[in-house]
Amino acid sequence: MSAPSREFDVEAIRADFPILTRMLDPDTPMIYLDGGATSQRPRQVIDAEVSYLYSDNAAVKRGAHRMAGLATDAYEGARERIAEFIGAPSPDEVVFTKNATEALNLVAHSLGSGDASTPPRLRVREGDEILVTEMEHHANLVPWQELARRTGATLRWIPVADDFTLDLTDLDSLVTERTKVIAFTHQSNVLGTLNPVGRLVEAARGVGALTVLDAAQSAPHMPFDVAELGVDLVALSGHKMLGPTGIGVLWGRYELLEQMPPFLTGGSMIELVDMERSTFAEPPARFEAGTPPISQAVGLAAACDYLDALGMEQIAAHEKALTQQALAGLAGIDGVRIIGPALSAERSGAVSFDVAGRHPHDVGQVLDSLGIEVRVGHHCAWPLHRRFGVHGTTRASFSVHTTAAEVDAFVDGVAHTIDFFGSLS
Amino acid sequence: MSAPSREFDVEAIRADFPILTRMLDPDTPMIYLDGGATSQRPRQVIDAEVSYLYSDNAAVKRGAHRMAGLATDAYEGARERIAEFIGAPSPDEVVFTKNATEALNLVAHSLGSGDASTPPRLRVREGDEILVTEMEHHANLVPWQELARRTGATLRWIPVADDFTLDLTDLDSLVTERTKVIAFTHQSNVLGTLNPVGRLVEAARGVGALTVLDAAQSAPHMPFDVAELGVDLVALSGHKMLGPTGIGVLWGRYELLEQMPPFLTGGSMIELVDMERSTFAEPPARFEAGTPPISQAVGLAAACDYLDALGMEQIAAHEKALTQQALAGLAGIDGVRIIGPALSAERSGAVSFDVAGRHPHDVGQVLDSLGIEVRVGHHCAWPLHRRFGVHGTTRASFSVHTTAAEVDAFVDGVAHTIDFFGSLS
Amino acid sequence: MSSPLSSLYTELVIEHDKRPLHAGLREPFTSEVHHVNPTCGDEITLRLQLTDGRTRIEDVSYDAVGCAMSRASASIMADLLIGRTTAEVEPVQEHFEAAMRSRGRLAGDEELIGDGIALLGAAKFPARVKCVLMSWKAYQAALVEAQTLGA
Amino acid sequence: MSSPLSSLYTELVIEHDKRPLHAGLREPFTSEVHHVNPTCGDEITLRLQLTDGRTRIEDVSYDAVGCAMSRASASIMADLLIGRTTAEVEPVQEHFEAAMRSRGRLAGDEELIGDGIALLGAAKFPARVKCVLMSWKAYQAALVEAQTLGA
Ligand SMILES: Cc1ncc(COP(=O)(O)O)c(C=O)c1O
Ligand SMILES: Cc1ncc(COP(=O)(O)O)c(C=O)c1O
Repeated sequence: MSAPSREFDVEAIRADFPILTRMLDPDTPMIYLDGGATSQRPRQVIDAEVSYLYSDNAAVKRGAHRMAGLATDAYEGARERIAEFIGAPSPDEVVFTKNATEALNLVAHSLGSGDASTPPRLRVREGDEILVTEMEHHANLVPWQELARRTGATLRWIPVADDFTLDLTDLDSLVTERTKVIAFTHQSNVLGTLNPVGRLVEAARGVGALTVLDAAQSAPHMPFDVAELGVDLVALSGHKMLGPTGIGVLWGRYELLEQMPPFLTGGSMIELVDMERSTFAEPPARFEAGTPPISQAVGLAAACDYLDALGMEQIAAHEKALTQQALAGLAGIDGVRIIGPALSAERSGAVSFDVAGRHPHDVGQVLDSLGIEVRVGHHCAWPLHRRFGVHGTTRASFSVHTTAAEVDAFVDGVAHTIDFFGSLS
Repeated sequence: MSAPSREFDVEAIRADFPILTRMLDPDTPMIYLDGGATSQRPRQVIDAEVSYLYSDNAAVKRGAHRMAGLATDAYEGARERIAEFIGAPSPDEVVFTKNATEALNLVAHSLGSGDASTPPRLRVREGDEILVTEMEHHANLVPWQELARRTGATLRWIPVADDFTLDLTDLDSLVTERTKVIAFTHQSNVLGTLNPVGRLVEAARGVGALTVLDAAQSAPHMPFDVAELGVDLVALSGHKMLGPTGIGVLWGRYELLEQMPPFLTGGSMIELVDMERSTFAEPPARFEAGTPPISQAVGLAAACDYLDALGMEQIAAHEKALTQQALAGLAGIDGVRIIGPALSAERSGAVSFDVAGRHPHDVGQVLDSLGIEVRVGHHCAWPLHRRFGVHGTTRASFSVHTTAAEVDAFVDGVAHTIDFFGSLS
Repeated sequence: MSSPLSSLYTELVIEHDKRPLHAGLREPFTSEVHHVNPTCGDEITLRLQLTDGRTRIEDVSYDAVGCAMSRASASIMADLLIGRTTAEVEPVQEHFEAAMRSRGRLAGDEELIGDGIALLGAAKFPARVKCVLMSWKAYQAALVEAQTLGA
Repeated sequence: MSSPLSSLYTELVIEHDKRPLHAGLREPFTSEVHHVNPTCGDEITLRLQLTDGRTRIEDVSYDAVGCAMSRASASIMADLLIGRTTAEVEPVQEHFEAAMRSRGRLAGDEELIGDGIALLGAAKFPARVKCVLMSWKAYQAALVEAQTLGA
């Protein structure tokens, strides 16, 4: 890991992101506050991918020629880099997927594969229970609904309290001897709430349930260490951590991965194949059917280098300061209701809000006219929005390259939006 | 579609592929004959991806801001371009996956989803039969084995005859009223054999079975039109057609996709979500859970532009000439046995062979020392190799940028390999 | 204020958004549909009442949750539809859809689409085209349902 | 011929490939394992016969299908193992594996690994390291099996 730089020089960082100089129209520079949906990529990430493609590109694993060796080194080197970034004890615990969604589907399908030789702990069956939370992104909800449907298991969920945190009052009755999996998000993509991982891990361990952590929104924004977290499986997306689209990560404890049946099947994940049946390779290969996202892995490793060079502590501090600024600013605007904890200490830099009487589409439209790119809608967390009686929210999310001036522009923009619609009445 | 250039100027084409000037060591230029595993990418493809990333990158579909609009246009524009390239009647029939392997898994899982509301034609159940061939790549074999295992259906296969073509003698008894799916490769990645699509489609139609075509090896090398082929579903890989890794395509007739249950679930593929259950969007969205490979779709569209500018007829003719040259050259070397049709008219530019008494690893090693990058092993078609009594083969595969001089060097290299091992005895 | 924004939130749009015409769900109705825009969660329930052998639109009633554009669109549409025959309405719908999808290239014929002209500012905002068209999609689905039910 | 190639196919390797020592499957045996390299389809069946309370390697017999490197490696390994105690062999295996995985940085101690030194040319060819180590992996698995069976 590179030593983090002492000071966080946002202007220097911005110079690494060519897209940030983009104008939306001749008078409107772009203010990108949608890193929560997908991050922009620094030149270093794109360059790493291009230089791999211009010098070492070949199919990995399957070839014996030198180019295949170079490509395999690049790909497996990326796996090592990512293992290091997330604190995985071994690169063999890092499985490359196409996004966080596939990583979560992989787990849900593997647990429901119906393979009779799988240990009971890793088989979800009729009568079993799967526990999620009411604040999950659809990616960590629908695959479990489908697993329940296919197997006859029951889906239960931890509700969200009025203070936007998990309501753990009934945790003891929600976690039972039948609970096979507790799947939850580390950090809500809407509320920004950071969930009490330790508490949930403890509850899971008490009944021998697996813990599956959706870290798509947390890992890019704070020091992140799977070993410290104590969970069993973790899902990540490359494109939310300054890396390419087309790549995600499933991390899992090796002793679990080793016993889990495969999900996608095909080339490079087999041991022996005959026409009637096949046996499967050890992890991580077992879970990587077909040609993997090779150049994307190289890009993701470069993103880890970039993040580590900035320092994850420093990134977290930077984004926290911006969040505080935004929360304070929005608190001063009449008609704005923050959907999420009011204190920056308890949350990340995804700030969602409701503007009284205004649909988020309309709010987003006015902000967009000012060059402020924020996300609107249910952010793939529909049940959570229902919970708070809103059809959608407007969300700003802050990144390494976000400046205090941009946050000011955003807060002013929200005030302006309200004025704009007021003036039309 | 751009008008194809009149003449096929390989030297001009080579100038588009920066990697081709790579030296493997100071005296050894690289001769890349492994496009069958993964193709190299022309500058135009990489530039398209980079320029998207530097100017329009954002999350697709979910956002209302202008950047999201630009990104969505780029992504959906790529879908249209690919639909055009493969002759799909509508872009809504083009589903982006991570590779051909996922596309095939998607079909196998969807057919086995167990959703009771799916029409019987699209549900594989106990007692049903799935028909494949003995020459399938593991990607079009293992997912069907697994579907059979999960559902209790039976897997059957069309054998390969001594002349390296499908043995259709018993086709009438292999295709029965119980056959739900016939899945087969368009072009074998080992033999080069082109399969009789029309004949198999006819047999399938006779019993109402679906046809699934693995076109990973054909679409990049010849004029390809899904409407003309008459099959129901087609799988493709971006990285085998001068495009990026991390992207593949499933094409399917809309009226089938419309009735097929989803496979991967999560964001962007839903219609309505509540905690207990969800309903799903129309295709193609239904099959694209999570953030898709956006920049990769842009790159793949650029690859289609590049291929069409060269002209698919011209590419096929170019590669056929090289294949003929290679077959003739190898035929003159004692101890070399071609595993595939001897005539270039019946096959593509994937030329696999066995060198008597020599393991393909050793053959490939000597060729690699000459800079000739060929693939060795079972090429993910293990049963096919068993069929011909070999543990593995050595395979050269030709691409748009391959020159006659490279094919000469390859043939000389094989002769040299035999001499080399002879001299050691 | 930048001009594209005012081309979107025209006075007419704001007026229809605030005081939507024919809003609410009424009886009797020949068919009812419920449509959702999965990207933003917007919803419309629409009821269609046909008479004269299912050729004349006697009533369109609806309950729409959505942005200003989608609510205004439902209001304008209902007003355009009520009292006409389904055949008369066909070219209106076709022209309106074509203009909405033209990205601003088609100006739109006020004779045909009436107040609908006020919605065409959205044609330049691809993400908003869906908002505007949702009510029309719902009408189309309700019409198909009404006519197949009657068959 | 380029020199890395001759560093790979040394005379000793060619000799062991052509006339492998201790090849074939023999009885009696304490344990038998079957290993496959899924990338190339190479296979080895290996039998291990232990005596003296399962501490001494009395015989290693095998049937190996593979490239010259993997066949030579099985031959050299069997010759190194037979007649020694499992404890004596441990440092041999460790050193050999370390040298093979060193990408050529570790020269290898001929005292310890004998003819194994002739295989170290493969250390510079990452794709071939697996070929060379397959027989050792099989030995290791057979040892574990023999010792747990006995427990
Ligand atoms: C015939 C055939 N089918 C399927 C595949 C799988 O493609 P991918 O690895 O891109 O999923 C390949 C490539 O290896 C192939 O040659
Ligand atoms: C909390 C959370 N989980 C999962 C996902 C899914 O990530 P992806 O779309 O990359 O699969 C997202 C992003 O949309 C997210 O915010």
